[in-house]
Amino acid sequence: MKAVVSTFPRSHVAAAEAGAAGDNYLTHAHGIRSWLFTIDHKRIGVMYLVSILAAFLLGGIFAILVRTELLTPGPTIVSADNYNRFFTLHGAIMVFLVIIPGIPAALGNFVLPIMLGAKDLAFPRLNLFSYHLWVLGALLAVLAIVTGSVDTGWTFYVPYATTTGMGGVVPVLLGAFVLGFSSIFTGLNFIVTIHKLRPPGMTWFRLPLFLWALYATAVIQILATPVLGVTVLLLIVERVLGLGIFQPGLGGDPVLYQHFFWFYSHPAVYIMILPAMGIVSEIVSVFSRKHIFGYHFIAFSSIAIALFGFFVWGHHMFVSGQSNLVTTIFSLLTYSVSIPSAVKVFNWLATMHGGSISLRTPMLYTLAFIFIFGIGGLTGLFLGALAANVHLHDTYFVVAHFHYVMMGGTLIAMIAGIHYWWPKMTGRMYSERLGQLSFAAVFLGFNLTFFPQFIMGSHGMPRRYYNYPPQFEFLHQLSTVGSYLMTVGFVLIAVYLLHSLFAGRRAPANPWGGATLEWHCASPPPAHNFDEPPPAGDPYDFNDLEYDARIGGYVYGTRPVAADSEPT
Amino acid sequence: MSTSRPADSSAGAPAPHLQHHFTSPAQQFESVVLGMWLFLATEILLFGGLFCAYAVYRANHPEIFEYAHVYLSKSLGAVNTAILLVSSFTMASAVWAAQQSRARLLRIMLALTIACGLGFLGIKYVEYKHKWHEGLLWGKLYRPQHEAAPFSAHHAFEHGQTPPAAPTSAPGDTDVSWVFTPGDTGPRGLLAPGDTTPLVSPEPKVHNVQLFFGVYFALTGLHAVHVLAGLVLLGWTLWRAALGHFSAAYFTPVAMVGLYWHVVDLIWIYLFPLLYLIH
Amino acid sequence: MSPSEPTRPTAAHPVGHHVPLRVLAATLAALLVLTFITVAVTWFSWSDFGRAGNIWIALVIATLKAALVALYFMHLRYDRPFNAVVLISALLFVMLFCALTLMDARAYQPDIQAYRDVDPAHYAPDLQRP
Amino acid sequence: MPPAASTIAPHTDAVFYFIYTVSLFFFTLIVLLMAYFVFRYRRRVEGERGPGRTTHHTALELTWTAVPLVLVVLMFYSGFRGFMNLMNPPAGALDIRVLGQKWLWSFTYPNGHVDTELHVPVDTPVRLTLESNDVIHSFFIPAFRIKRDAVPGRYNRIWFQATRPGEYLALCAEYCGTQHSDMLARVVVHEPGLYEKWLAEAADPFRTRSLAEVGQLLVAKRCGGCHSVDGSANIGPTFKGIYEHSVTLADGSTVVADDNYIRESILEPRAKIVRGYEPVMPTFKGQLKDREITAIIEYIKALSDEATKPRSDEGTEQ
Ligand code: HEA
Ligand code: HEA
Ligand code: HEC
Ligand code: CUA
Ligand SMILES: [Cu+2]
Repeated sequence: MKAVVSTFPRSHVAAAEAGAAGDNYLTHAHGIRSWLFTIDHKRIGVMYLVSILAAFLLGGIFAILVRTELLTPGPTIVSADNYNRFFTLHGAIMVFLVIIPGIPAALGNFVLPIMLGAKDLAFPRLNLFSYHLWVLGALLAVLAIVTGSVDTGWTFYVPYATTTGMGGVVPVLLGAFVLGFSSIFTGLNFIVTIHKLRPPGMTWFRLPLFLWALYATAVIQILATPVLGVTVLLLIVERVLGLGIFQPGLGGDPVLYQHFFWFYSHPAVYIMILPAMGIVSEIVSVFSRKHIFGYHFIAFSSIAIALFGFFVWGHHMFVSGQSNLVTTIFSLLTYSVSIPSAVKVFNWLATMHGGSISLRTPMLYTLAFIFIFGIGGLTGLFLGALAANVHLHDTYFVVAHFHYVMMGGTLIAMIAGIHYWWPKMTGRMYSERLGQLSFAAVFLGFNLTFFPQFIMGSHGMPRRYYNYPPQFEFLHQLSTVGSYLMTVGFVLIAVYLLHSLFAGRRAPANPWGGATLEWHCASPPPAHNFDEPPPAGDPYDFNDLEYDARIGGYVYGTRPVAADSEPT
Repeated sequence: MSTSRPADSSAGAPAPHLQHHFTSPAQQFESVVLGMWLFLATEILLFGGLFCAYAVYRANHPEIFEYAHVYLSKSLGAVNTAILLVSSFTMASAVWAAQQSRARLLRIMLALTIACGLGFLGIKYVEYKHKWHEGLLWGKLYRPQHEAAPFSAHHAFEHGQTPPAAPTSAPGDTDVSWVFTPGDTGPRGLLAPGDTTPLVSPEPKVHNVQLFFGVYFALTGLHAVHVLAGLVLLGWTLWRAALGHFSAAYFTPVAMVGLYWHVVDLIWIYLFPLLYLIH
Repeated sequence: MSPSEPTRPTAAHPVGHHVPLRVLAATLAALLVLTFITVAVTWFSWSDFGRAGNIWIALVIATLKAALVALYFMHLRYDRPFNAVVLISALLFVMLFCALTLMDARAYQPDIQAYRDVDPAHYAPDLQRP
Repeated sequence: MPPAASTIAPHTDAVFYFIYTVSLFFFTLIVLLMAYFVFRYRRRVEGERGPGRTTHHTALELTWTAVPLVLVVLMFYSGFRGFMNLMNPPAGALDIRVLGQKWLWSFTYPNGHVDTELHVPVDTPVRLTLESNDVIHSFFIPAFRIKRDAVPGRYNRIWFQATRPGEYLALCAEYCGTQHSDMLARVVVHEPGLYEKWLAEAADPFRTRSLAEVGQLLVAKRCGGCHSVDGSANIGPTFKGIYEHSVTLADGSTVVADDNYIRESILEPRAKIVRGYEPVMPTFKGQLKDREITAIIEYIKALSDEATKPRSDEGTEQ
């Protein structure tokens, strides 16, 4: 990448600093209606964040119930039917309400236009609408819990889902449909914004990598989510009217349903992980104070993951009666995704090489991401190998795999992102010490929860089991204890973040020394972000940034760029 | 030419419909068009799922489709196709009229489009009603009346039989033996050792005809819902046109509703031969 | 198709492309003719190209018609090429989905057929009814 | 990995450990590098800069694209080899049909005998043909490293060859409802010669036992998951004391539980639903022979007799 010396005018920064004390997007308007019907992307992002964290709490409660039930084989606290309800709701809430919208809709909404130098997303009203759809989807999920709940697993396999007596199936499916459209509209908005609202000077290769990741994510959202829409519609019609396309009793084909489901749900896992990788790319570079290594490789690997992700859905169906030919093709293609993922991991490491690494909370979570996603991704390789998959499919090995990538990957990256942009969003600094403490609890608790599950799974402990052979009791208990430790960590995060809102130190415009455009406007940003589009430079060029101890943040210095510090 | 707005908004003054985060009307319009195309892409993928179900059943059970499609009326389908094509034309003309600030023509064209849409749904209603009476419905509700006569007797005559005899299908005749040693098929476990005669159903008859109607109703039903949504949008556009909102300076809603309507037409262009014209 | 002269965006007409009525009418005529042909070929037996042949011919004609609608009615011909990329990638992904699923469903069909052959009425609800 | 007891298992384990080794290598490499960089390049003063300046290195980047590529192709191939083996049974394998239904496995042997335990001879290829009566189940024997779904409306197949006599566990690995986790089956691998003996005996239990005794065996195997014999209610009503007693049905009417009613309950469970219970009982039509049904009725009758005159040995076993 060609080095671009930042041409950022000092006056602009000064204006941004001044803005901190004055009007910002939080104080711009008052009253509950000014939030619920706002079309400001920042407020919508904040509302998403609050709602998604609430959903995370709900999903987490179900997880804790699941884990507690598994303390002993046989009944512990609830009946088998309730256990089945709990893991279904846990999975469905975590996937559809938390992890898919998590980073794009909450953090992406907040920072995308600012990073781009735009005033808002292309369609602010559509953005609000997709938030309202999210709320409607969440309400439908709650309705499902009220009307008898669901016990199908988050995969809704036919014919179980068309025959189970539980009354919550249709509401939950409607919820998934609505949430799908919420996700589609977010993606659509992002693509149009990145295409059409880039200010002059913001070329494609000056886009921060987080935006490349969001762009790739949006492509998947557009191309895969509609298939989920039609799948759940068909499933509703199957259940209510007996359509007969999927139900064997009516001449249909249940394996066809699985194709439908996974054509969306596999690409969906890359909807989850790509934005997380984007966040990691930002944080690794900023907290190493070093230009990201291999910008182009990282940018294109996002696109590659998004595209390859469409070719592998059948790896969830290796033992389901999928034909040998197609099974083989899918196994081979599955591995194609791991190459761009590997590229990213190595590039992050190379970025750290020769940097100046600061272990602030966001960076700690980012390092944890690389550690945990490494394990999660590498265990994906076991699952992709046909013979191994036959043994490991639908065991706790899979459960551990996807928690390592979804919870340890995406969610940890989201927590990193929350900490990274928290000063920008709220204008406050949180307690660094408590941040590091809770990190320790989450990281240790996480590994204690899910690592034993790899062992159990490889020894043949199937998933979705209420009752289990006694030989697994010890490992299950370890896992449960780990989940309690992790809960302590999350509660601690919630406590100190909330505390910082009231008592935190005021945040400078640029506490970490980031060079992307959001650090150029005040913390919190003014209502319209920028009066005029800021000139865009290399988003990873930190040469001009100097630490100013008086404000506890970074400012653009006057130090001339030394000739020897020019990037190659 | 009775527009309430000046047809010409000079480039310098801020255009009345320009939102604050866009820099020019062209940028705004192009964004909206791109957004619409992305949305249309999702619509195509939404139907894509159903086309996949269609392809799977048609490929594996061509006999069901050949047997059952005669119960659809080819002529009604053809008329409906023509109606939709004409409506697409009137819609495109409506966009042109708006671009030319020809308000009266715009209203006429929108009204014609709506009329066509209603006509389409009317004919669909006739077809659905016939199926309902004959019990030719999907999966659970498939209860064919014995008298169920093919809608187009013409077709049956052509083939010289009523109803067409079902050809015994050879499903799964794809040969992948070059990759795999084919496993033997059938429930051999219950047969006496050495007995490899495949068990064949006694009378060759077309089974699972309800699958065709399941696919038919899913596809045309989802399409009809889209027509309905299009009509609501068209009504809204016509109303705004009557209020004189559109002119050469601002016609985005007309153009966007137009794009949507064309996609509805485009999908029908595939549905018609795939469902009605099997032969 | 007669060469069309779409007007480019100007100051007076800042946005969009104006496709003249003449072009639109010609497009309609072509579409109707193509529809007539698709229906007409089903009247004659010489136009029967077998199961696979017929469906491909139907698809080709339909695609031709769809292209006309997209290019002229939907202005794609004059529009930014990226919009065409969007449309085409949507179609490609539908094809991807159909192709792999179809390939699979074809290959495992014998397992379903074998099952049905044992007891044809079991999973054929139309045979179970009186 | 659990103890390996089939010819496939060593292959599967080899694939597993191959990927394990590669993964461990890369994981250790990544973590060590990460730890080293964090230590070596840690920031001592806020605002300080590190020594590194490189922003890319194409040759290096291509290397770490290509090396994993080669490795993953090897992984694919090793997995593929094992799978092809698993999907293509050798000629002359012993054929056993496996039926999954909520929440019970049943196995049909070549001579027509139906059992809820899988018995196989050691060192003999066995081909399983899987089917299901209701929802999708998945037949999983961890010790043999095999798993295959039983999908309603079609057949699926898998085969194995057991290498060590002994007892193993088969599980249901595809979620199928309330008792998914209890849908287990005993797998017995017999020493050479003993399998035939077992089969002959199991196929004709009537030769050595009384009717009620056979009934007791059958109830324990087939009905015990839902019906108790000690008077406690389960998923279905208890069998104790119902014989010739009147039963209230869901529609409020009553019937007497005589031979015909019990027979009908077994063959057409949906015909009459007992009040207070869900209509979840599967039909046993085609799975129980007439004589077996008679045996079950005989046993239920015996249970009722016990209920009236006190006896010391209650009929619960296992
Ligand atoms: C965020 C979500 C996420 C992500 C990113 C992934 C990533 C991957 N997943 Fe995972 N997966 C899930 C979520 C995810 N998965 C979920 C939710 C399920 C279960 C659903 C259910 O049934 O309920 C699942 C299930 C699942 C299965 C099916 C298991 C089964 O049920 O039988 C398979 C099989 O192939 C698989 C494979 C992979 C692979 C190969 C990757 C790859 O993309 C991983 C690539 C990453 C790396 C390879 C690591 C980084 C690279 C290095 C450290 C360098 C060294 C690399 C090499 C030498 C190659 N996954
Ligand atoms: C993103 C997705 C996600 C996340 C984050 C989690 C998180 C957790 N999951 Fe879950 N899980 C799934 C997705 C996820 N899971 C899916 C898809 C399934 C499959 C379901 C199926 O089979 O159908 C599954 C299944 C599953 C199982 C298997 C059940 C079975 O097969 O029988 C288990 C068992 O241990 C489990 C445990 C946990 C635990 C202990 C956590 C813990 O990490 C949770 C800890 C979180 C909390 C305790 C909440 C605390 C929150 C707050 C205090 C507020 C937060 C505020 C701030 C941070 C500011 N999960
Ligand atoms: C999946 C669980 C399940 C299994 C397995 C099962 N049943 Fe049942 N059975 C039920 C339920 C639930 C009812 C009550 C509802 C009904 O009448 O169908 C019932 C009812 C009955 C009745 C009527 C009882 C009464 O009190 O009137 C009889 C007799 C019976 N079952 C016999 C059997 C026999 C014999 C078997 C085994 C060969 C068996 N059942 C296996 C669930 C089961
Ligand atoms: Cu049967 Cu799970
Ligand atoms: Cu996947």
